[in-house]
Amino acid sequence: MKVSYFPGCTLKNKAKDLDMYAYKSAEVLGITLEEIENWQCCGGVFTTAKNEIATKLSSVRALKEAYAKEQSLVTVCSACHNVIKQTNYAMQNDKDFSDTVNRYMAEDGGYFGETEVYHYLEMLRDLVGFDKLKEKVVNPLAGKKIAAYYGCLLLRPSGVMKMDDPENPTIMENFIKALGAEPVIYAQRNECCGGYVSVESPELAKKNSNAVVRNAKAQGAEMIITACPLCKYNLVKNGADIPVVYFTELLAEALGVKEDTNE
Amino acid sequence: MNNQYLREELIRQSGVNPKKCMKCGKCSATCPAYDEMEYHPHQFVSMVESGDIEPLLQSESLYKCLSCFACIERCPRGVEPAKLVEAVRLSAIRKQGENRMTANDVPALLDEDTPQQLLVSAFRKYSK
Amino acid sequence: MQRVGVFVCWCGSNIAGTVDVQAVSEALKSEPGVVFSANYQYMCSQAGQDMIKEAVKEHNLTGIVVCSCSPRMHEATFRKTAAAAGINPYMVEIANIREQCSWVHKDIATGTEKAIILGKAAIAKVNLNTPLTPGESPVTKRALVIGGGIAGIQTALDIADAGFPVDIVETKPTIGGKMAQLDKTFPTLDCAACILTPKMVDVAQNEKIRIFSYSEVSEIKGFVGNFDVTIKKNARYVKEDICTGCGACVEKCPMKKVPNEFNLGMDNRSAIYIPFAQAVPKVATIDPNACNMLKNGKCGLCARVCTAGAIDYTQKDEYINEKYGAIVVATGFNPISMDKFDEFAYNQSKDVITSLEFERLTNAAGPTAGHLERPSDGKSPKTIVFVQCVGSRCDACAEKGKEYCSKICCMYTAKHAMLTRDKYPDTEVYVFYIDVRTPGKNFDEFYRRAVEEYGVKYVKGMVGKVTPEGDKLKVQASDLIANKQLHIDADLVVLAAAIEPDKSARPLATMLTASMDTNDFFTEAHPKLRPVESPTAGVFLSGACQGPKDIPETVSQAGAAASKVIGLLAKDKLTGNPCVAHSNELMCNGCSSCEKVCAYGAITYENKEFRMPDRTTKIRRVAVVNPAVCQGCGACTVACPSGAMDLNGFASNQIMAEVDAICK
Amino acid sequence: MQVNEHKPLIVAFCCNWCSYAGADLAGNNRLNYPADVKIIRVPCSCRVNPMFILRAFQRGADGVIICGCHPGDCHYTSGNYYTRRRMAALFSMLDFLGIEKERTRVEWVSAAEGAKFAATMNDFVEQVTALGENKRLEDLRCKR
Repeated sequence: MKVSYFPGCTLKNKAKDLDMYAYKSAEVLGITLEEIENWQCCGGVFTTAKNEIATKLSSVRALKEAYAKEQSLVTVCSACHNVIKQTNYAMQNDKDFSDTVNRYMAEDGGYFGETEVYHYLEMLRDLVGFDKLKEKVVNPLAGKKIAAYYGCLLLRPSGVMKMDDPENPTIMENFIKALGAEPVIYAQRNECCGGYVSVESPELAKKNSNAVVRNAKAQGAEMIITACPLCKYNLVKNGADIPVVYFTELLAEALGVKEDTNE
Repeated sequence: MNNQYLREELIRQSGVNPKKCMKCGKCSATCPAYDEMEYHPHQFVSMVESGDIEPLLQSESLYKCLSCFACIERCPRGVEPAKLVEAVRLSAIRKQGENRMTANDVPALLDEDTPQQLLVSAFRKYSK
Repeated sequence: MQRVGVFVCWCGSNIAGTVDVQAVSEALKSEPGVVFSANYQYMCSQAGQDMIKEAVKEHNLTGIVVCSCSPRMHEATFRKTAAAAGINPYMVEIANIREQCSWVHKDIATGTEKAIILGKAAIAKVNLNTPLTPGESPVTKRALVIGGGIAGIQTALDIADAGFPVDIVETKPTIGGKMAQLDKTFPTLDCAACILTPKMVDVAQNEKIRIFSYSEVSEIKGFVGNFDVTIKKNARYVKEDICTGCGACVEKCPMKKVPNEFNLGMDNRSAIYIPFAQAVPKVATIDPNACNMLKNGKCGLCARVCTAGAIDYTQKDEYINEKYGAIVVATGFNPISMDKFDEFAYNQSKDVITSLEFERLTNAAGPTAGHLERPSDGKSPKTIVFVQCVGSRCDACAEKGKEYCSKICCMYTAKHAMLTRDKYPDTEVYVFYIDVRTPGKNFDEFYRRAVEEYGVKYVKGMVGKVTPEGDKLKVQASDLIANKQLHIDADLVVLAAAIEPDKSARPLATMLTASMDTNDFFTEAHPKLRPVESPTAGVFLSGACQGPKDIPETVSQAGAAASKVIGLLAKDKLTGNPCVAHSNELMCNGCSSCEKVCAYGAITYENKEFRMPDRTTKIRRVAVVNPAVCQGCGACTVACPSGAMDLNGFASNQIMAEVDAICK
Repeated sequence: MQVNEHKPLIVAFCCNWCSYAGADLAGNNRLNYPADVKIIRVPCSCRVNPMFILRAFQRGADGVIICGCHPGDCHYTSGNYYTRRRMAALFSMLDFLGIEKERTRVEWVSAAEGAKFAATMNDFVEQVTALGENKRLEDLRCKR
């Protein structure tokens, strides 16, 4: 199966691991990620104001390209996923917004949110299936206690993201189980790490990140996985004393396609 | 500044109906940036509704909201306070020369691991 | 042709002031069918009514038109007059020339002109009136109460007290309902069991009452006075009439790891069980999903220890048919699921519990024998946080909660907080509230006592997040008065979960053709004046199935429902409203259009033999209206594509005649 | 009949439980509305057959209004919902035939809304008067 793929800015720079392992693992699972040509940065955060148009156009372009290829659009980074899915939702449901955007783009045919947007995790769950993933695992991570860190972007707003229950999510936990490890449930998993406010108030980010790590550890976690480069940055920078890794890295390890050499 | 006009503009642009608020305070209870804020999420809702917007425009609280959407998700009345905070922030930074963050500020923020996402997001939130 | 008499009332000057009554009665004299026309000062007075009676005799009248006040005022009066004069009461029509003419128009010319037109319309209608006789149907003098909680118990006892037999159908193995699970009751703090269990015993001992426990209603047919109900008695694998409730089987049963529903899963029961010591009927029940003997035929221990020989592994579900005159719905409520509110970590920590679970934790017959212990480690909690309005008062579009106020939570939380502080004074107790709602006798005093005498810390604000960490529950909340965010390390968090109608209510409403609101609460016939009757005749509402209620309210409603039932059962025959629909079977093509719009299920179909012109016979499906069930709205008459359906008293040709008379 | 001042003829169907009682209340409170309105009592607004309305227009009515209980308050639970749907279809068909939409109306008036009843009637009469005489569906044989 082929899907369109939107990597986003960070995955081509500071989070190359997240990107590389996503590619490799997808191949093993029979999915080819076709990178959107000339993709532009999603903007990092979705501006909720109804009259903010221009900053959302890059997402619309990516969505349109996937639509033209009749493919679903897959993202890995939580932020890209959040922005693109919210933009797509607005294109579907906010007529003023979609009309303005379509006029602005002034290309043939309007776009009204037809493309299906999947987060990589959703792709694993809904397109691959965790059962099938389990079959493909060659290095089961047995006995490892892993805490899934959702942060804020993956699940909320739940009415738009429609990924999982926003307060009691199971998708990453089931992912961890499929890899043979043991998920650790902890309440702070869907609380914010401090996000972009770390440029403004590093101490706020520190407080939040520490609360997340402390809670995960208290519930027995030996490792935290995340889908978001900013989450990883905040947790690590603020002194996480257990490993914080991208979920794709863990996936690649379990599927046996992780290379030991650091590129 | 005509408060009534600004109030309506904020409500229109955020899509939030502050009248739905039943003043339970769950938004402020769930806010992870609460202690950093001078005005808290529930105050944004009630102050916008009453047209008392000027103090909000001046407040540092605008730049402390994480846009984590916890208040939006957990509000029992579907009020969506974070969207209102965003609308007020945009009214503040959309004014000429009122960008909170400029490109000149960036080098000082960088460290070896700073993800691009951080800068992009901060720029989106703190400047036009 | 009718012989119509017209009687124009002056109503003192009320009508005569703006309408020339003399001119009206003169003008109407020449209308078709009119043989007599007169006017009088007060038609409704004895003299006025006598005048009508005399005219009927003298002129041999077959129809009467009274031009007077609204029919809502005196239609009944003049119908009685007609009956007294020996003509069918439904041969009377009223022209409303007071409320809808003289009182709203200013000058005599317009008023008179309009009054004449209204009079003509009434005459045109009465010319087409036919005598109607209200149907009668017998009343089965037995009532069915669905649900055996305090509402059902009270209703059944009151009905039985009046001498009518009552059956209670309860899905659980015992009656008692939610109240049996409670510890104390507000605001007097009586022990729930102490006031409920005697009533349960009364039910068991009352000769007029039969209890169908572990049973459900599977089919309801018929109508007011004549319901035909099928009750499904689920197999409990124990012969009810033989079991003595000694409990030997329960003790010996090797399968002891079944979550105990009565204690909300906080401890275990055996596969054969009696829900609690005071259960009524006190009979054991085998849980077929847990019993080894029923699952794979290996065990049979209970049968061996039962000296009475009551165990019967081959028992089958049994269906019982019974006729009832009235049905009372008392299906009650349940707390909503906390799955969608996991910001409070209900699914993450055993120490986050609902208020009903808290009741069991503090109940002497509960899993901890009444000692307040944390479910996780059995330690006694030192800091308890109560959260109000969890799932109540949510926005309508938020799918997870309920839009309404659950009404009972403020009071039971005050009770829990107060009792905790009373029994364990060194415990810190917080209550987070949005509003404290205490309208009820001695309710606010009770809440204030919790604050002032017992030192419960009431905080205006909500809890936003509960984080279980180590053996603590980190509670993050807002204090709106202090404008602060609070961080409390709690040992126990108690959620006042919203309540919702029992899941069995919706299918039951369909069977009863009783209406429900969007929240699945039963709707009452009138929210103020008929609060215990459902709009469906013969169906009554008792307790929380109609809306959130506390015990005193439930008991009063239960009594009110019972008195309505008694009033119905005391009659030997029911007189119907004759203004009901009827189908002309020659025109009916059996298309079912009418049945679909009937809100009462009054229309059925039967196959009937018709003679064809060529002398053959043909069987056709035709609609039949049950006049005892039809309420006479007329929806079917318009839905009928062939014009077979018509409505007595408001027939199509009558309304058409009125239209013609007005437009002439 | 005066030539220049056309008095419209309005037929109002009122349900027995809400709107007819609302009309009575308007009377009790002496709230004036034009005598052009003639009320026909029906058990429920859903009893109003489209035929009655066609008949009224055919016989020279200038406007027809149907009043029922508010949605959700129907004495018969759901009757007014049928009215709402049936009349929406009928009125647009009538509009197509040339009976302007302004000549037809469905209004919800409760038993407590005497003032609303009077206000509605005043408004409706004014609206129909403005349109002038209805000739479109009028059967010449029924000419007044």
